[in-house]
Amino acid sequence: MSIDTPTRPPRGASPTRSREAFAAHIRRTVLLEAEIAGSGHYGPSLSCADLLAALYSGFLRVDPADADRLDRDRLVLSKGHACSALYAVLADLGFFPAEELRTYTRLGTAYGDHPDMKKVAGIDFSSGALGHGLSIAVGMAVHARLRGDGARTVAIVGDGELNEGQIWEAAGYAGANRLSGLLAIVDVNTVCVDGTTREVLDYEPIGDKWAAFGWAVERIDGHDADAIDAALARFEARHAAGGAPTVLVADTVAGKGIPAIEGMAEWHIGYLGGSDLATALEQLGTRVEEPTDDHAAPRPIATEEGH
Amino acid sequence: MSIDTPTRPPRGASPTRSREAFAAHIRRTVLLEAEIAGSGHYGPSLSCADLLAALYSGFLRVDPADADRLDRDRLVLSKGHACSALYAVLADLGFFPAEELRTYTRLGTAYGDHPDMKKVAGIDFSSGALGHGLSIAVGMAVHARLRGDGARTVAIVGDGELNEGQIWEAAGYAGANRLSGLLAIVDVNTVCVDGTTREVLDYEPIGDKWAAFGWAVERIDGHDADAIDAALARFEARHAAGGAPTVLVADTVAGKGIPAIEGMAEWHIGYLGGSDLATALEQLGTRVEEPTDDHAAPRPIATEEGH
Amino acid sequence: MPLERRTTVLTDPSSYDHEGRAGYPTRSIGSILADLADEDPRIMAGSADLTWSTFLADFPARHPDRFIQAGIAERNLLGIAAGLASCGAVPYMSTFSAFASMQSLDVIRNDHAYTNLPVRTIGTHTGISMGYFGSSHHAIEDIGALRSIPNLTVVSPADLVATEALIRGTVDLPGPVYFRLGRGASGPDVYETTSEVVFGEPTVVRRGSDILVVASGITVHAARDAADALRADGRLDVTVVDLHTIRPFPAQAVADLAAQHDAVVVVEDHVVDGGLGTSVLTALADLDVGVPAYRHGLHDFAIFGPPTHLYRYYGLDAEGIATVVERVSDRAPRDRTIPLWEEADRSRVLAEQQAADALRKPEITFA
Amino acid sequence: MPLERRTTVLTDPSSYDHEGRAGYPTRSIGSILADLADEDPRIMAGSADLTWSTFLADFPARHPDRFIQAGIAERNLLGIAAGLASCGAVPYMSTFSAFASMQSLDVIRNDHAYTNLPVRTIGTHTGISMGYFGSSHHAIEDIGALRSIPNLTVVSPADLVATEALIRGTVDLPGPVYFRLGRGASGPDVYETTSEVVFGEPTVVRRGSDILVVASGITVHAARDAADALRADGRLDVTVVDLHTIRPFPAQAVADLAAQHDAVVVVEDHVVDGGLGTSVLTALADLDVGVPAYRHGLHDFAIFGPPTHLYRYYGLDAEGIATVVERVSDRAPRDRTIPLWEEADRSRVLAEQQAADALRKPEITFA
Ligand SMILES: Cc1ncc(C[n+]2csc(CCOP(=O)(O)OP(=O)(O)O)c2C)c(N)n1
Ligand SMILES: Cc1ncc(C[n+]2csc(CCOP(=O)(O)OP(=O)(O)O)c2C)c(N)n1
Ligand SMILES: [Mg+2]
Ligand SMILES: [Mg+2]
Repeated sequence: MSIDTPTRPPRGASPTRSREAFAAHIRRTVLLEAEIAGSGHYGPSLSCADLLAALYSGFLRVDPADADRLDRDRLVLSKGHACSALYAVLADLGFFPAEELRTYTRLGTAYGDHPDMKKVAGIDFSSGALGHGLSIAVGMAVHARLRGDGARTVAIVGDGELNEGQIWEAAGYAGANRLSGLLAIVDVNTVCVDGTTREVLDYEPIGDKWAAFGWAVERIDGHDADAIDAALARFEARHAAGGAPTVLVADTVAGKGIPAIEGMAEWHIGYLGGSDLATALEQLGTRVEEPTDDHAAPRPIATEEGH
Repeated sequence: MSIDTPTRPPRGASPTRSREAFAAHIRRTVLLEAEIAGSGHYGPSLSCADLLAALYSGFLRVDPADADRLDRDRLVLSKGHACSALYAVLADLGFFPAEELRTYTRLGTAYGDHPDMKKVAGIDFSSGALGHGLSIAVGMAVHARLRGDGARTVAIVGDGELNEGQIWEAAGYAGANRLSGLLAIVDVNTVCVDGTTREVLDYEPIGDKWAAFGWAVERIDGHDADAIDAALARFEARHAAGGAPTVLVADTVAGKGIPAIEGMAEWHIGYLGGSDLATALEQLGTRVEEPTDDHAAPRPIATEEGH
Repeated sequence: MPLERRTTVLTDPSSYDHEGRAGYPTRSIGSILADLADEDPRIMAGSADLTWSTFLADFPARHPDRFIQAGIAERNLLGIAAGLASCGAVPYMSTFSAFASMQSLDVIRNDHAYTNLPVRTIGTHTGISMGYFGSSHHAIEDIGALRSIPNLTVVSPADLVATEALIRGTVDLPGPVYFRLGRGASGPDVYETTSEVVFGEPTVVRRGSDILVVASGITVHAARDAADALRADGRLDVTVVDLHTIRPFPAQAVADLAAQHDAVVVVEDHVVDGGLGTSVLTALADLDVGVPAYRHGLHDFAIFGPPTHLYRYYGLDAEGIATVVERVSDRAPRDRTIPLWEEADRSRVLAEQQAADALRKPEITFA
Repeated sequence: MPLERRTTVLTDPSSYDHEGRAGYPTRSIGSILADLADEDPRIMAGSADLTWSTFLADFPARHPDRFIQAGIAERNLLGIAAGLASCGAVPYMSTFSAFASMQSLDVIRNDHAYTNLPVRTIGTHTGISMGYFGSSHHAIEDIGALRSIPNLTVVSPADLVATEALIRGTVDLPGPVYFRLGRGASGPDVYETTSEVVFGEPTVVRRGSDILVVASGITVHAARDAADALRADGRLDVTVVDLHTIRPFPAQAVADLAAQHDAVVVVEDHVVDGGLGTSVLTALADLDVGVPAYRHGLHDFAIFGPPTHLYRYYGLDAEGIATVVERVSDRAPRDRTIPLWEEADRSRVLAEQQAADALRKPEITFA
């Protein structure tokens, strides 16, 4: 296939902060976006914050200055309702000015409660209806393999989302076609909307399902930065060798970082107002550091006054 | 749930012939139906003939004289394109006069190339679009469990059909809800339409997939009457104990019984005319016995003159 | 599925969680169906991980063994329903309309409609009522998707009273029914008693003589308010009819009503191609009624915003509807492909709202 | 996917297998697309285990690495297409229309249309052309299902020449296109050169003055033959227009044509609610053209039978269309909800055919 292949981004774009501060910043931004909207997908956005922090701390080769370049790595947030966390990441990397998030969910905004690739730079595909994203990612991974530029494709899916049959259609295709450049990450926060995933529809053992569909499976702690990085490195090695696609079955906690709501399906959507927001920001704030120096323009971190 | 539960059929209805003759009769009828239509789904109908013969030789508790009774066992032929084999079975059991099959596929017929529950007695659900049948069967099995009359539900799916995600939605539900009264049979004839299932989309190891979705898995020879009967008996025992749903992963041969077409995806649909039909009928005929005596009204077997 | 939801240690009165603390309506589709199930052993219900969001939660609380929790698998939910119905059950399966209609259309078509089984699909949060959840959650093509399927009944209740009336009015239909519901319990009321809504017959909500406004579901209350405003100001005398039964379409009744007016305006929370207005136009054409009919609805995927803002933006609130009705009366353009709610109207609403938004919560900075 | 298929040891000349011995057309959608792919590196193709049945097999033979074999997983096929298109590819994905449209409607809607990506979905074997395969394979609601989706282009070529013209005419559209194809290579020809079919513009196939017959796809050749028969007998002078571009609907062109005739008859291999005629009626209403328009199509799920028998049964062959056009001209009933192809017509065809069938193959007995 004759496709122009520009030289690829030498390294992944990086956040303006240390890893820990980056994750805390994502969480803080999620809370502030919810404050704008008067409502937020706290549980699902906070459970995947550390996964997003890992992916966008140099692993994904993306270029905020040239967001649409063909040979970039791609992320499909199939559980699109967690996009407030992804917006935080993309803003920090410089895909768009963070202040645009003031319009989050407001009339005419580009930043809805599900991500839109036509409106927001850095969003690789629009999502919102669960179950679609892995198929999209398969298409991207097939294209990357055709181009031969080594670009990787990541899809983040929810554990409840695994109930959708289309996930297994895509998993079956990727397994049978040995799409080594495809990485699926299952955010196993053990809840969906109606309750815990165990109560609603128990899909454990999750790893066995993926293995039976021909994937290389790793089960990791989805909040442990080192564990995530190590798993990403092993995926990279597997991709270089060519072989099965990889899935990270990541154990996480819904609402991670806000003790009052952790692990609760009730906080799929909700609102932390006034004093509750203040408490939550404080709990995060204790862990927020100043921006690291390895970026030209360190930007101020949101302060807590006023909440 | 307060549902009238009549006394259940004391035993399954039986064919008019010995088991071997029954299977041969099914195959013969498939060929004759194709002769009426000028076209037939030979491969997929012949691969499941022995499975159908086993199910309808006393295992399934159905009543041709009262086809719609609530407490009957049910069969969903999810791979509905094999219905010419099922019509042969139902006619032999007395659900409708065999001579009605002369209208197969002709204008205004009840007997199309996919089965229609509203038109044909003994068809428990209409099918034709692949991937739907297991969900239907789950609904029937849930209802049977609610009624508590012990009725069993069987779904026959194709090996290529496993590509459809809805199969795994249904499998996930049945596994998580431990629908012990549900039996899935996968007709692993190793072909679909475009080629072998391995070429098109390799879904082996099939058993591992079902096991990972919470099913009790048995892999059997789908042409070995004793093996099928033994597996059905073990399913029955499992159902009595309560537990996981059962899947029989049945290794079969497409077009089984007609050497010229065995194992060929090319014979998903085709037509055996004139001398080829005669040869095929002869090959089956060598194995066709006279009806057994344990039925009141033995019916003549189709003769070969004229083909 | 446990009905008890945990409550959180929260201190601020403005905080709420998904359903627990936000409060849950005492009367809802779940309690309507649970009441029905008390009387009728055929009734079952189910959802695809949206039991709370679609206001069904009272059902599993009261009839746990007659409830199907399918997880996030809409096609399987509706397939299971078909299997249940083939055994004599009358299952009511609920999810958001976007997932009930478009994602599972062939299940409805093959397994409910072709088989003509009494499955009831409840699609909630129709049209643009999901607001800033965005296009994946907007169900603005569902009537179009469903309209061609033989045997399928489609009803669109304007409020909870109408929902109860239409559930009870269709419970014994032998074939499938699709309920197109707005946001569930949260819309303004239109009716006081269920006797006001009879399946199959359009309900005249306001009686006038100048212009006939046809609405359905979530737009009925706004159409009524528009009529009241136009009448109060002495501007126009408008009839409002609630076309809650969309299929089978009551063509003769609509044609008769239309013939008594100067023009028809169809208000729809749906794209105009394939929506309610399409049925109205074809009915008038088929029955040779020469009254001009205007379709006022969506023409493209919607933008994002809070639901009430979106309805205002698209002229689907009372003010917008009143404006469009007046324009029909004033201009009566012969080319009715041109929308009467214009780009300029939308820009005005957007500018006003953005100006208001700019003043909100100045303390929040994202950098 | 291997293009070579094994041939069987058969002796009778009437025997055929699925594709191998039945022969495969030299020109097909597969070769049209393979030619296009020779010129245009963006072109890809794929199928869901129906590569042969949808006449796509030349594509994988000539461009194996640009072909997606998805297995029997239509939703995934169309989802993959969206991912490919987001990377710059222009993928053409084929399966039967019943599975492309209804089973995957939300994939088309969310992942192709909302994102406005250049995915092309090819739905073959539309309407009742699958005959005795039965309702699961009849695609008689697909236009209705697709009609409301913003950004989506829908075209319906009448033959292979039109298919090539419309593929090439839409190849550079930035958004998604749905091709509604008949049985593939097997229909009678309508056109000689691709220049006769221009995307977006209806093609006048026969020019007359009395009645305008509107057709699309598989019904065009029959409408043309009906017009020729009516003219040859001196009965009526009929215009036949091929509305190959269904969306965006060429409303003004249709209105202009209609205005030159006494009546319009829309012939469609689709249920009338939501089909082509729905677009014609709304266009005439919106543009204030008072010419009466009749819809001649299906009103329910179809019965089973060989395709040609079915078209005759439903009055969708040349003879049936001619009959309906004459009835319009003679009776011109003002209530156009009453079908002009009547129960009595269908019973007559059925009785004739069943009488003929009774004489077939007397040697076969099933007992
Ligand atoms: C097809 C579809 N069905 C239902 C929904 C509504 N919905 C949004 S999030 C959600 C729960 C998701 O659970 P899970 O996949 O575990 O993700 P989490 O929120 O836990 O991250 C549901 C049912 C949807 N967005 N799409
Ligand atoms: C949803 C759907 N997609 C495609 C088809 C067309 N089709 C009919 S049979 C078949 C192949 C089935 O293969 P398999 O499941 O292995 O069954 P077999 O014919 O081998 O018994 C296909 C693709 C269909 N009927 N339904
Ligand atoms: Mg979860
Ligand atoms: Mg097979």
